[in-house]
Amino acid sequence: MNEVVYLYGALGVVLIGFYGLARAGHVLQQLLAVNVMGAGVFMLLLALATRHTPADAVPQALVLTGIVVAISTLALGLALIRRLAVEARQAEKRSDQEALHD
Amino acid sequence: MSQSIWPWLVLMTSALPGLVIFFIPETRRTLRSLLNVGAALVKLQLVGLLLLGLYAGESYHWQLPLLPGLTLSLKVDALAGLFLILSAVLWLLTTLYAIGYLEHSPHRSRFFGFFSLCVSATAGVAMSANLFTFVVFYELLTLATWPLVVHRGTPQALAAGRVYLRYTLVSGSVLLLGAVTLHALVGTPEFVPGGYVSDADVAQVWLWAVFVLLLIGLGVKAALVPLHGWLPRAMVAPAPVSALLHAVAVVKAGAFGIVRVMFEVFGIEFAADLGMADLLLGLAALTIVYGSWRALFESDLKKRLAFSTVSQVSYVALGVALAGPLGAIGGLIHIVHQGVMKITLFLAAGNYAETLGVHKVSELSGVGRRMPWTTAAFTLGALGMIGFPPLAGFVSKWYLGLGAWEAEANWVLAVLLVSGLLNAAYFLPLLYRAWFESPPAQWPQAQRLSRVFETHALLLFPPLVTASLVVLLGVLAGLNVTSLGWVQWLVKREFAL
Amino acid sequence: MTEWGLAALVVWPLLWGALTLVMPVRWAALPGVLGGVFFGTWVLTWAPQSVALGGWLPPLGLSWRLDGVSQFMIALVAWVGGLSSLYAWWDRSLPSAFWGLWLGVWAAMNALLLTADVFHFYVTLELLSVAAVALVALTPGPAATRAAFRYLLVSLTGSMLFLLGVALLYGRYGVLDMLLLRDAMQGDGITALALAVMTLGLMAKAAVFPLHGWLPQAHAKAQTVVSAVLSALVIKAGLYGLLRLWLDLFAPLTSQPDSQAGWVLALLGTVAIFWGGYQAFRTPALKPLVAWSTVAQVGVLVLALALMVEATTRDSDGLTETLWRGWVWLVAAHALAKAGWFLAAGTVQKRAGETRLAGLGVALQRSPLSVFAMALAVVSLAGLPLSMGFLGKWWLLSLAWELQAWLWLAVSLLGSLLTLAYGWRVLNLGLSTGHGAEPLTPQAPLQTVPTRLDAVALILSALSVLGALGGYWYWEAGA
Amino acid sequence: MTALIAWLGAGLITLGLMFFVAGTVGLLRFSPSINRLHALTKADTLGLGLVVMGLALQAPAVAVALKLVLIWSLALVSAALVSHLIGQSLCAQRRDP
Amino acid sequence: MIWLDLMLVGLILGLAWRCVHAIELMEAVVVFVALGMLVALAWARLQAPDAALAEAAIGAGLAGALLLATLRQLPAQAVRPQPLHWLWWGLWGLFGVTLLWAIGSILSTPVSLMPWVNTHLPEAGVSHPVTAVLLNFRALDTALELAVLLWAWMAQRALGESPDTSFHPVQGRVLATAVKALLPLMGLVAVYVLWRGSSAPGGAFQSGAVLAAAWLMLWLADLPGLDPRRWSVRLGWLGGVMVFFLVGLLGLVQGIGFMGYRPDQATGLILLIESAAALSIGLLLASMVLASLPGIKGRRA
Repeated sequence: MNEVVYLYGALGVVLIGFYGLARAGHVLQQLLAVNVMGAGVFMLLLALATRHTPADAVPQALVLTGIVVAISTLALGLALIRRLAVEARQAEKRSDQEALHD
Repeated sequence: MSQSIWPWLVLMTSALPGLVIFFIPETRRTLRSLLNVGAALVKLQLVGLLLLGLYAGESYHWQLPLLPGLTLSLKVDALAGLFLILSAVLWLLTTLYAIGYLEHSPHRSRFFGFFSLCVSATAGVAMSANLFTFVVFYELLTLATWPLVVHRGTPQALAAGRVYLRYTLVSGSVLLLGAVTLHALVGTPEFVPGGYVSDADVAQVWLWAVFVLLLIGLGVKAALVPLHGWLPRAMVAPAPVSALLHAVAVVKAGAFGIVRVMFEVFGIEFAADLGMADLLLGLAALTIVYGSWRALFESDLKKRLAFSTVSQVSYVALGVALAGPLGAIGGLIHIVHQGVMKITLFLAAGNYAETLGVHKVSELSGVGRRMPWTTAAFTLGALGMIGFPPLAGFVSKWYLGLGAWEAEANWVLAVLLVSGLLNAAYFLPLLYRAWFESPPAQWPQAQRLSRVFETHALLLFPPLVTASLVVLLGVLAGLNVTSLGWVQWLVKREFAL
Repeated sequence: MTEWGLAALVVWPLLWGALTLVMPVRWAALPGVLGGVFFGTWVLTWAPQSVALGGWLPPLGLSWRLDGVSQFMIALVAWVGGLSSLYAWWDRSLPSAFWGLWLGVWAAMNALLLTADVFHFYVTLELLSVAAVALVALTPGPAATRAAFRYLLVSLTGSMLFLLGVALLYGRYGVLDMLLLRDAMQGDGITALALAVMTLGLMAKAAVFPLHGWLPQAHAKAQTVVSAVLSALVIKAGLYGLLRLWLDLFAPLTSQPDSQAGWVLALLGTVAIFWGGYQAFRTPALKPLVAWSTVAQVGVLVLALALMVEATTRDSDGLTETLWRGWVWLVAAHALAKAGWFLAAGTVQKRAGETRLAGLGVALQRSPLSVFAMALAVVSLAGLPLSMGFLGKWWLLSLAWELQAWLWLAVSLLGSLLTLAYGWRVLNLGLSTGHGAEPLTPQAPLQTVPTRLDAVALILSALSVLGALGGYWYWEAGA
Repeated sequence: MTALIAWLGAGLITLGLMFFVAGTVGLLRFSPSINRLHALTKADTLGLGLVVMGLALQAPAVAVALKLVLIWSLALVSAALVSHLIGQSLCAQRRDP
Repeated sequence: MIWLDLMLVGLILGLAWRCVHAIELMEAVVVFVALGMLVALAWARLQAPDAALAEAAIGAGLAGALLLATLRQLPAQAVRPQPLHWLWWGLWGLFGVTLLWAIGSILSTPVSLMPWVNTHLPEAGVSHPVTAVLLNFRALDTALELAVLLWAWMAQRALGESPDTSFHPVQGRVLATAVKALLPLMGLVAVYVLWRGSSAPGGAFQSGAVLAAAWLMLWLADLPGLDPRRWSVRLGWLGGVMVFFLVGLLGLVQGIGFMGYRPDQATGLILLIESAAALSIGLLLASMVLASLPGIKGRRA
């Protein structure tokens, strides 16, 4: 019976993530929203696993794989965000210098 | 099916040199010219041999399957031979002419490369043994001629090229659609005299749809009214290109396609039964009159010639659409005769422009005195167009008239008559002006291109040769070896006489 | 023996790609690329087969399935990838980090094309995304970084939607193997929902309209060779996935006689053709033009897919030989032509030090090989004879004819004309001599770029044309 | 006896949780960061200790109880460490400008 | 217990909502990390201790470190939410309703692969079913997932980030002493978690996370640790993928098939793979975090 709670909860998390993705006002928040969505999908898989007793090991293994994949993509996304910030700073510096030279 | 390498060789004798020429540095003029002329001579020899073989009953067939049920198929038959020999002869002459014409202009390697590819595509169109192959080479022809049309790279040239592409590519798509439709209906077998759709169990409406699609696709290149708009605009191209476009390659590919479709896809009797021939006849008659009418009012020499082409090429379609052996002879023979005459006119016009800077009709006054040889050639071409006996044009018109008589289409006779009169009306004043009016004090842009001749030797001889052909093809029409004999033999097979 | 070969398809590029972290990069890249081409070619000689990995048969284990589609796609990756690698090898402006990432893309593509397991498909998609996004980000500058981030975001969202579909399928059927899933497939709501979300996810990755927004930037800003492999190959991963979903995995659902879902795909493809073509016609710079062309061409491929789906609803043979062969042929034509076009475009841009089309005139005229390459690419993309694209278009038109789908027939013809229209913009400039009679003068001195780069582009484009001669072998003898 | 131990355990856990609540409230309400640390460590040390004690009473075996105690001691060490680090960095921040 | 679950799910939903609705980035990040912890708790409730451990350590812990490190480098700027078109809301609602409606039927069909797993578990070399699936039945998934991690690191390097060895956070001797004391314990835990994975929840991922934490601690305490110029470290990055695939090829040599083990060698081989994988995961994750730091304006020694 418990899994029903998690099943619908998982869908809720997916939907919130999806909504957040569209709404997010910052790249970092977009990335977080995708990961929220991912958490929802993982929860769905795990909730489905509990229909079997003992819990189905296959979805659990899939989720473990998924977690590592998710952290990898998160790391890449964050690296891109950091570079965006660095490049924005450089551009600012350049335009400052140009302003000085003018 | 035994594979014959000859059709393939005919293609390659111009395609291969063309590809090589692309990579020849701009400054190596001699090498490029040698290669070009050499290739043209080899091709001429080859085609001549093939014609002899054909006459002796040989058949030349080369196939490459591309998809299941779809084969790239090349075959030299009598009709192909007619077009092949025309293109081979005129290619040689225009190449020589172009070498002289483009002496100092940039991008010559590119020009001659595409020039050769264009001839290969024409040869491919001639030898196509099924509709699919025809479509392939027909489109290739478009692609190979576009860079020639825009060769000068000026805004006008580019604009003309855009119009040219718009017309030809759209028509190419329509042709493709027609071919695919026919393929879906009856497959794509080889062309066969008498056609292959008549025994197929297909609703007439589909056949009509296919016919209209094919006619639109072919009509653009054949410059049938109202699909002719690109032709006068393409006049910005260099003279040898115009000559090739008008006399051999593009418009003839369209006209030739109409012949193939009428004779060997639908079969002329079947097409006549369904009324397709009548449609074509009407369009052709309209084009003939309209083209001549427009030519009357053009003040630019090359444009006047262009509208003349619009008119004259439709004689081919007219002859075919008459659906009788005599008309067919007239139409087919006009493929050759119009080519020879029109190229003479264009080359002569090119000479005027190149030597004297004369472009307008009004500037022609007294040009006959300054350039008598060129003007003589021009005169022969023009008289041929009007249909003076015993020049080549007369032979065509004679047979067309007989064909119309035979088909009891008296109004076609009237059309021919009107067109002849219009022809005279727009050519004779030119001739009068050239020979009998006094030359101006100064030509618009005179150049001394040769110490001996009135213009550069390479510019002078090709039109003289073609002009003499205009005479010979008319005078010697009774001999079996000329175009008339060949076409008679050909038509006998189509009509199973 | 072939199992060794199959393993090598994935392991070989992956290991050499990993080794670029510890070895001199090119020493690792060279064997990686050569081996990749070798195995990717060899694959054509193997018999179609299934391999249960680790000896565990599905549903417990993972399996690889080599069939005609995957065979030819793997070979396509090998050849386009190999030639692009040659370009990369000679391209001095390319950072060395390219090689490891590119070998990762290659391995991921091969694994994706082999797998017969929906979850494993997801993993390979992610590996592909990570490596491909990083490839885009190899270009310095905020524009490229932003494009890369957007690509990552769309790609991740696509993966998540795909994974959601996988979860739904597992919840419904308790298996992950594609063949078993297909056999168990029922036409209920949850299955349709799984199809919908997985399709959405893959459409995002394949830049199918209206989820194409990320592509023009990502492909235009990337390094030349990266643009080429992304447009030619990586996009195809998503499209291949769509083929598998619609014509294989969910075939029992999609081939229902009353199924109308295919028309949605057809509609999206149609809009993509026109919108992409229109944008390509309007955009002021060269590489974005080529990138928008990809959007349009993806539309063609999706339209073809839709017609194939429609064909399966009409007769019960399912994904027949002629169907998939025609589609893969179209894919190959596009991949070769697009790789050639991108490489040529990038080379010309390098030479000019300029991206706007208007400033490229001189560079174009000094790069005859590249212009020729672009011309051939346009010929093939537009389906002019005699090219691979032409045969592909012939097939597509015949298919549309058989289905009596007149609208789509007209669409694909108009799409070709649109392709010619934007292709003409570039070629016209290559033939132009400027305003009036004077030749164009370059704004800035041209950069020296080795001609062999143009040559590689030309080889690829030429293959997309000359490949037509192999049509019969592909369709008949190869069967 | 068991009932008594169970009640005792529950009581200890409840008490511990109350410390957690108090700590959390402190974390939210106290204003300079160093004071927040103070609240946090109370919760971590005392709250966790009580909870662990309560759980240990209910543990099925001595080994399990020992493990719980081990966890608690590790948490103690880490809490002390982290508090120290945060405090250090706060001091540094105050010095820097 | 249903109340506990309801409360947990409610909290998770609330935090997820908070995360995507946060006005400040800091808030979003903190809420996301908290969400990770709660999700881990939920998974423990869903009888998935492996996933819970991994999520707590990797999904919340290391992701939190990466997020905070990134956040420090971003200029302070307000989040400006995108206005959403009503059409979008319609599609979203449709998607949601369909999803919620369709999911109901799934519960009535309790299908799973557990019977197959149980049948073949004795041949798998490990007795913990999750580990059996990960390292044996679906070994290629795991191998490629290690590749994803490796390539993400490669991507980060391609973006120009690498652990900056010249950057030393000076944290004083308390930390150094404590780390020296704790390090053996962490090593022990890592090994224990790894070894335990063959029969109970645990395994390479969790062990790798512990190792990553240990390496980060070493660096924080300014003790000699990770130097990416060292060959051993570079090889360590690839070790997991390499060993995994080499063992996979061994299966081919032995005729079992790619990625297969002889049943009698399975235990040993899996342990070998897991050790290499744990080492790689630890090194990669630690490198990723360290490489993300240098942009921070910190104190340099």
